[in-house]
Amino acid sequence: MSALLSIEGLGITFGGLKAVHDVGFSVREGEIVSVIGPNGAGKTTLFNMISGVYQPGAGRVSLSGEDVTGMRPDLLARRGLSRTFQNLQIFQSMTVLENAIAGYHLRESGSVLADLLGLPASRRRALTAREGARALLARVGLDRAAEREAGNLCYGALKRLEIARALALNPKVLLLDEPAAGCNAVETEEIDHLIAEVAASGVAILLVEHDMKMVMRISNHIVVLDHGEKIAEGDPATVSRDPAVIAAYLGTEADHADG
Amino acid sequence: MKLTPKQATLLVLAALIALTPFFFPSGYYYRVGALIFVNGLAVTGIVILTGYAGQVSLGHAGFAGIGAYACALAPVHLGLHPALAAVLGAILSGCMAWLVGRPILRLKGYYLAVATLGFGILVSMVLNNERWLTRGPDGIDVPDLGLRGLLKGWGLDLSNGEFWYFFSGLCLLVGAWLALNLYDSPTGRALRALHGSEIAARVVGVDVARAKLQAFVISAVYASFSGSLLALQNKFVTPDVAGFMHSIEMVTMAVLGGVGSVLGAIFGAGILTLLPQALTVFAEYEQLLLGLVMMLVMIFLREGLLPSILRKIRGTGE
Amino acid sequence: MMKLTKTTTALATLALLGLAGPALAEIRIGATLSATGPASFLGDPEAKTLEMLVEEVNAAGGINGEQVELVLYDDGGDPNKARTFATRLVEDDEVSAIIGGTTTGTTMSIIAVAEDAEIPFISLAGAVDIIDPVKPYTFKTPHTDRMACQKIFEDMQKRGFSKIGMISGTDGFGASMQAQCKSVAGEYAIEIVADETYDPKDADMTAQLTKIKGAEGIQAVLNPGFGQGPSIVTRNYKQLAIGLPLYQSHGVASDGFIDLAGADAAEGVRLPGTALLIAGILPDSDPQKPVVTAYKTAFETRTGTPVGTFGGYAHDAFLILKDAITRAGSTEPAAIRDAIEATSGLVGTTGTYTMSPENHLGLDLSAFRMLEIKGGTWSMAE
Amino acid sequence: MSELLQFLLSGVTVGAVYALVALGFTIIFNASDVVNFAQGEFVMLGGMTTVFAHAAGLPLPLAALVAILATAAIGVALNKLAIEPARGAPVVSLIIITIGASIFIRGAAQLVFDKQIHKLPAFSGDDPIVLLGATILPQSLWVICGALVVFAGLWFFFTRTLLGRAVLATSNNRLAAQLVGINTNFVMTLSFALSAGIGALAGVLVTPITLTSYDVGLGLALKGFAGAMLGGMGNPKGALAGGFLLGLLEALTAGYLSSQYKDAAAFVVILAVLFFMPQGLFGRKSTDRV
Repeated sequence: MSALLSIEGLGITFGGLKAVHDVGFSVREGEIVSVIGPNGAGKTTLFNMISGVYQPGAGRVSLSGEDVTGMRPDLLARRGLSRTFQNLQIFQSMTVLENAIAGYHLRESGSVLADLLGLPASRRRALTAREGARALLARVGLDRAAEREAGNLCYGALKRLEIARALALNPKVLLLDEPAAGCNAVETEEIDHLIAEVAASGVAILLVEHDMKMVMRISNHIVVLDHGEKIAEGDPATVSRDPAVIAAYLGTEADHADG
Repeated sequence: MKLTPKQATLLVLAALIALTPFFFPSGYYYRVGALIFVNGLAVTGIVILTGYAGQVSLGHAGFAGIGAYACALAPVHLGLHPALAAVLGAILSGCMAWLVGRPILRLKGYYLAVATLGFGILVSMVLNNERWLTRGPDGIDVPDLGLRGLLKGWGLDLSNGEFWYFFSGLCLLVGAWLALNLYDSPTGRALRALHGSEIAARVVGVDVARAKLQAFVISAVYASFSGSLLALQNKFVTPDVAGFMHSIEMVTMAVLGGVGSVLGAIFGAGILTLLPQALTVFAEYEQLLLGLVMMLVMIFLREGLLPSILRKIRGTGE
Repeated sequence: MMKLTKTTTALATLALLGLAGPALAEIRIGATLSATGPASFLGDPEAKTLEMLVEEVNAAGGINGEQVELVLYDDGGDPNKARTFATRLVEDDEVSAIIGGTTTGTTMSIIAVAEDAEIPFISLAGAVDIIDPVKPYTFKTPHTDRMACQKIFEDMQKRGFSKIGMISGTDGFGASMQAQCKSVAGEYAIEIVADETYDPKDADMTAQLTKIKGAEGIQAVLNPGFGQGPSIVTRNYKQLAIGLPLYQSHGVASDGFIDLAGADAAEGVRLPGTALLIAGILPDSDPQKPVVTAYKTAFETRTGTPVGTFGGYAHDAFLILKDAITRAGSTEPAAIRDAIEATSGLVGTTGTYTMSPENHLGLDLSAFRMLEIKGGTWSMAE
Repeated sequence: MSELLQFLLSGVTVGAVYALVALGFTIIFNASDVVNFAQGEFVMLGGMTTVFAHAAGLPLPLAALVAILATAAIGVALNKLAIEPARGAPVVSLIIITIGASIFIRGAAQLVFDKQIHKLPAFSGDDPIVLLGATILPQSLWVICGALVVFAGLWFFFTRTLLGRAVLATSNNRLAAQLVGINTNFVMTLSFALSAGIGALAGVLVTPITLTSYDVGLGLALKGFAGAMLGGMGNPKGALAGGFLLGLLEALTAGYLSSQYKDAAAFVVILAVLFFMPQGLFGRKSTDRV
C-alpha cells in the first residue's frame, strides 16, 4: 500500500527558536500513526504545518503523492485532509447538529443565489447533509444532544463532536489532536473503537495523544518528538523500549518538578 | 400548527406592516414607518455581515450612497427607469464590494473597521467633490419611481406616504425572507462557522476569504437597495447618505436590536428611527440620551434589545 | 402563537410611544432647523431667534389677536430627518406655514413636502436653486450665494482686480458659493487663477494658501465658507504674509469672526454683510436702523452671544410671515402664501423685501453692504 | 523650495495634532484592546474646559491643569461605568459603547458649555517664525514639542517602568497579569486617566491653532484613529509616526495634487499600507493560536 500522507524534513522557527526541525514520516491507507512526546515537543505545531494552519519553514508535505506544502486548510480539505484540535474549535453559537453539518460544507455548498432564494436544489443539498450529520452524531453518541447549543456541552462531548465534524468531510487522511483528552475511561474506549473503525475503512490516521495506554493499544506506528526533533520511531513495542524516549519523558518529568 | 423560526419571523413582520397603520393618527406615521423599513433593509444586510459572518463594517453607508446616487443619475444620464437604476446601483455596489472586499477582508477586528471606514469616507468624498456629476453637498433631485401612478391606474389610489410605507415594507419582507433563507443554508452555515472559529471553518473546507467576500457583497447590495429606496422616497438625495454617521447608524441599529437575528436588527432599526422622533420634546438632550441608550444597551443587554426582551417574556411565561 | 401576539402588541405600543399629537393653538407655525450638527453654527442662532420673536409677539398680544405657537424641530443638518420633520409639521402638527431649512440640502428636502401639501415655506438657506425656478409655496430670506459673489466681484472690479484666487470650504455653503462664483466671474472680467478647497474641520490651510500665493499675477483672494474654517484661513493668511486683499463671504458676517480670527489678522478683510453688523454706525436716516438695532439689542441681551447674519435670516422670515398673516387676516395656508407673495417694502435685518409671483426672494444687491474690518470692528467699505 | 518647506511645515503642524490624538488611543488600546472612539471627545473637553475656566478668570496654565484633571476624571469614569462592565464583549459592541460615549459626552458638552466656536490665546504670541522663506507659528512648535514629549514619556513609561510593563502585560494576557500580582483594575483606571489626560493636553495645545467647539471631537478622533492604524495600533512609535505621516501626506497632496482629495489620498495610503502590512507600519505581528 502506498503512503497517503508523507512528510519530509518539515521544520519551522518562531522568533529564532526551532519549534520543529527536520521531521519526516509517512502514513498509509488504513494505518494509525501516533505522534508522541513531552509537552512543548512540537506535536501540535507539526499538525498545524501539515494542515496548512502554519507555513512550514522547510520541508515538504505530500498528500496522495501531490505536493501540498503550506496549502490553505480549505484546499487541503478538498483534497481529503481533515483534523481536530487540541484546544477545541467548536462553532459555539451553532447547535450540535449544525456543527456536524458544517463538516459537510464541501459536499453541500452550491450557488449562493440558490441559497438566498431558498431554491429546492439548495434545500435538497442541505437536507442530505442534515441526514448524514445525524447519522454521524449517532455514531459518536451525540444524537440526543443534536438540537442543543454546542457551547453548552461538556469537554468530552465536544471532543467527540469535533471528531464527527472531521469525519463528515469523508477524509482520506484524518489528523486527531488529543481526541481522548478530558474523556473518562468508558468514553476513551468508545473513541478507541471509533478510530479503529475509521482506520479499517481505509482512512490514514495521524494521532497526537497523551494517553499512552491508548496510543500503545491502537497505533501501528509511533513517532516520538522531543524539542521539535524526531528522536525515535517504530512500532509500539520498539518505541516503548527506546532509551532516548524514556530519557525524554523522564527529563520532562524532572522539568515539571522544577517549574 | 408549529411554525419554523423563519415563518414566525416573516409572519410577525408581515403582521406588523399590515396592522400598525390602523393605529396611525396621521399621515406622518406612514413616513416614520417607511423610514424604519428602509433602515431595516440596510440593517438586515448588516445582520448577514456582522451577525452571521462576524465581520465589522463602518463604511456601509458608502454602498447606500452608490445605490442612492444611481437612482439620481442613471435615469438622467443613461435614460434608465428608476427601478432599473436601483438594480444598476445594487450591481455596482456588489462589484465595488467585491473589489474593495478582497484586500480589506484579510484584516481583522479594528483594522477591518478602519479599512471599511476609509472606503465609506472615500465614497462620500467623491459624492461631495464631483459637482459636475453629483451637484455636490447641496444634493440632487431623484426622479419619481412611477409605481404609485401605475397603481392608481389600476384603481389603487394611495397617498405618497401610504405608498412608500407599504412598498418599503414589502421590500423589507423580501429582504428578510432572503436573509432567513440564507441563515439555514449551506452558505449561511459557512458564514456562521467562520464567525465561530475561522480556523475550524477552514479545516472543514470553507474558503474563508471567499465566504467573507460573499457576505460583504450581499450586505453591500442590501445597503445599496436601502439607499435607493430612501432616495426614491425622498425624491432628493445628498452625500449625507454616504456619510460616516449613517454607517455608524446602521451598525448601531443592528447591534442594539440584536445583530444575531433579522427580527432583532429590524427591531433596532425601529427603535433608533423612533427615538429621535420621540425625543423632540427634549431636543436639547437628544444627543445625551441617544449616547446613553447606546451604552446602556450594549453593557446590560449584550445580545441586543429584542433577544433580551424575548428572554424576559419567555422567562416569565414558563 | 401566544408569544407572538404579545410581542406584536408590545412592538405596536412602542411604535406609537412618545409621538403624541399637537396641542391646540390659534396660529401654529412650524420650523425645522439645524440647531445641532455640522450646521449648528447657523441653525442655533436661527432657532433662538425664532423662539425669542414668538415670545415677543405673544407678549404683545399675538397676530391679529391670536396667539402664536412655534413647533420647532432640530434636524441636525440631515436632509432625510428634515424631510421627516417637515412631514410631521404638515401631517401631524398641521401648521399653517414652515420656516426652516438651515442648509440648502435640508431646504431641498422640505420643499417637496411643503409644495405637495401646499403649505407656505420660507427657507433660510443660500442657494439660488431654492427660488429659481419659482415654486408656488417656497420663499427664502437670505441673499443667494450668487448675489454674494456678484457683490464681491463688483467691489473687486472697482478696485481693478482681474486675477483672483479662491479657497473654499467643502461643506454645502462653501461648495455652492464656489460654484456660483466661478460661474459669474466672467461677467466681471475676473479670472480665477487658483482654486483650492479645505475640509471644514481642517486645522491648517497654509498648504493651500501657499499654492494660491504662488499663482501667477494674483491680485486678491476670496474665501467662501462658514464656521471655524474662514477664521483659520484668515490667520494662516497673515502667517504667510500674503499681503493681498482678502475677501470673506457673508457666511462669517458676525462679530464672532473678528474675535476668532483675531483683530490683527482680520484687519482689512472685506465681506458682503448686512446692516445688522453695522447697526451702531448706520446713519439715523437708514430705514433699517430701527429694525436691526431692536433685533440686535434683544438677541444679545437674551443669549449673551453676538448677532450674526444667520439669526437675521430667521428674524426676517418670521417678520415676513407675521406681516403676511396680518394682511391675510387668516391662517389658511393658501391665503398666507398669497399674502407673502404680495409682500412689499418690508424692512428686515437683511434688506427690504418686495416679493412678486416671479420673485420669491425680494431682495436685490443694494441690500448687501460691502464691509471692511478696521481696528477690530466693522466699517463701510464704500 | 520655500514652497515645499511650507508644505512640510504645514504637514508637521497638522501631523503633530493627529499624533497627539493617536498617542491617546495607544494607551487605552495597550491596556484593554479597546479602541476608544471617544478619544476625540477628550481632546474637545480639554480645549473647551480650558476656554471656560480661562473665561471664568483662571490664569491659562491653571485653567489648562483644571481641564486636564477634569478630563482624566471623566476618562476614569468612562472606564468604570462603561468599559469595565462590558469586558469580554465583541469588538462591535465595544465600538458602539465608545461611540455611544462620544455622542453622550458631545451632548453633555453642548449643554454644559455652548455651541459656539471658541479660541485660546497662543502661548507665545502670534508672530510667525520665518524659516528659509517658509513660516511656522510658535504655537505649532508647542504642539510638535508636546507630541514629542508625550511620546518620549510614553516610551519611557512602557519600556522602563514597572507600571508601564504591567500595562503591557495586562493587555497581553489579563489573567496571567493578575496571577503575577498586577492589579489589573488599577492598570485600567490608570490607562484611562492617562489617555484622557493626554487627550485633554492635546486639546489645550491645539486649540490656539484649530479653535474648538463642542463637536470637534469626531473629526479629530477619526484622523487620530487613522494615524494610529497607519503606524500600527498600540505602539507609541507607530502613533507618532502615523500621525506625522498622515499630516504630511495631506499637506503634500493639497500642495501638489488636489486639495479636494487630500483626505482621500490619506485614506488610500492607509488602505494600501494595511493591504501590505495588515498590522500597520510598526504593529506587532500576531499568529493565530490553535
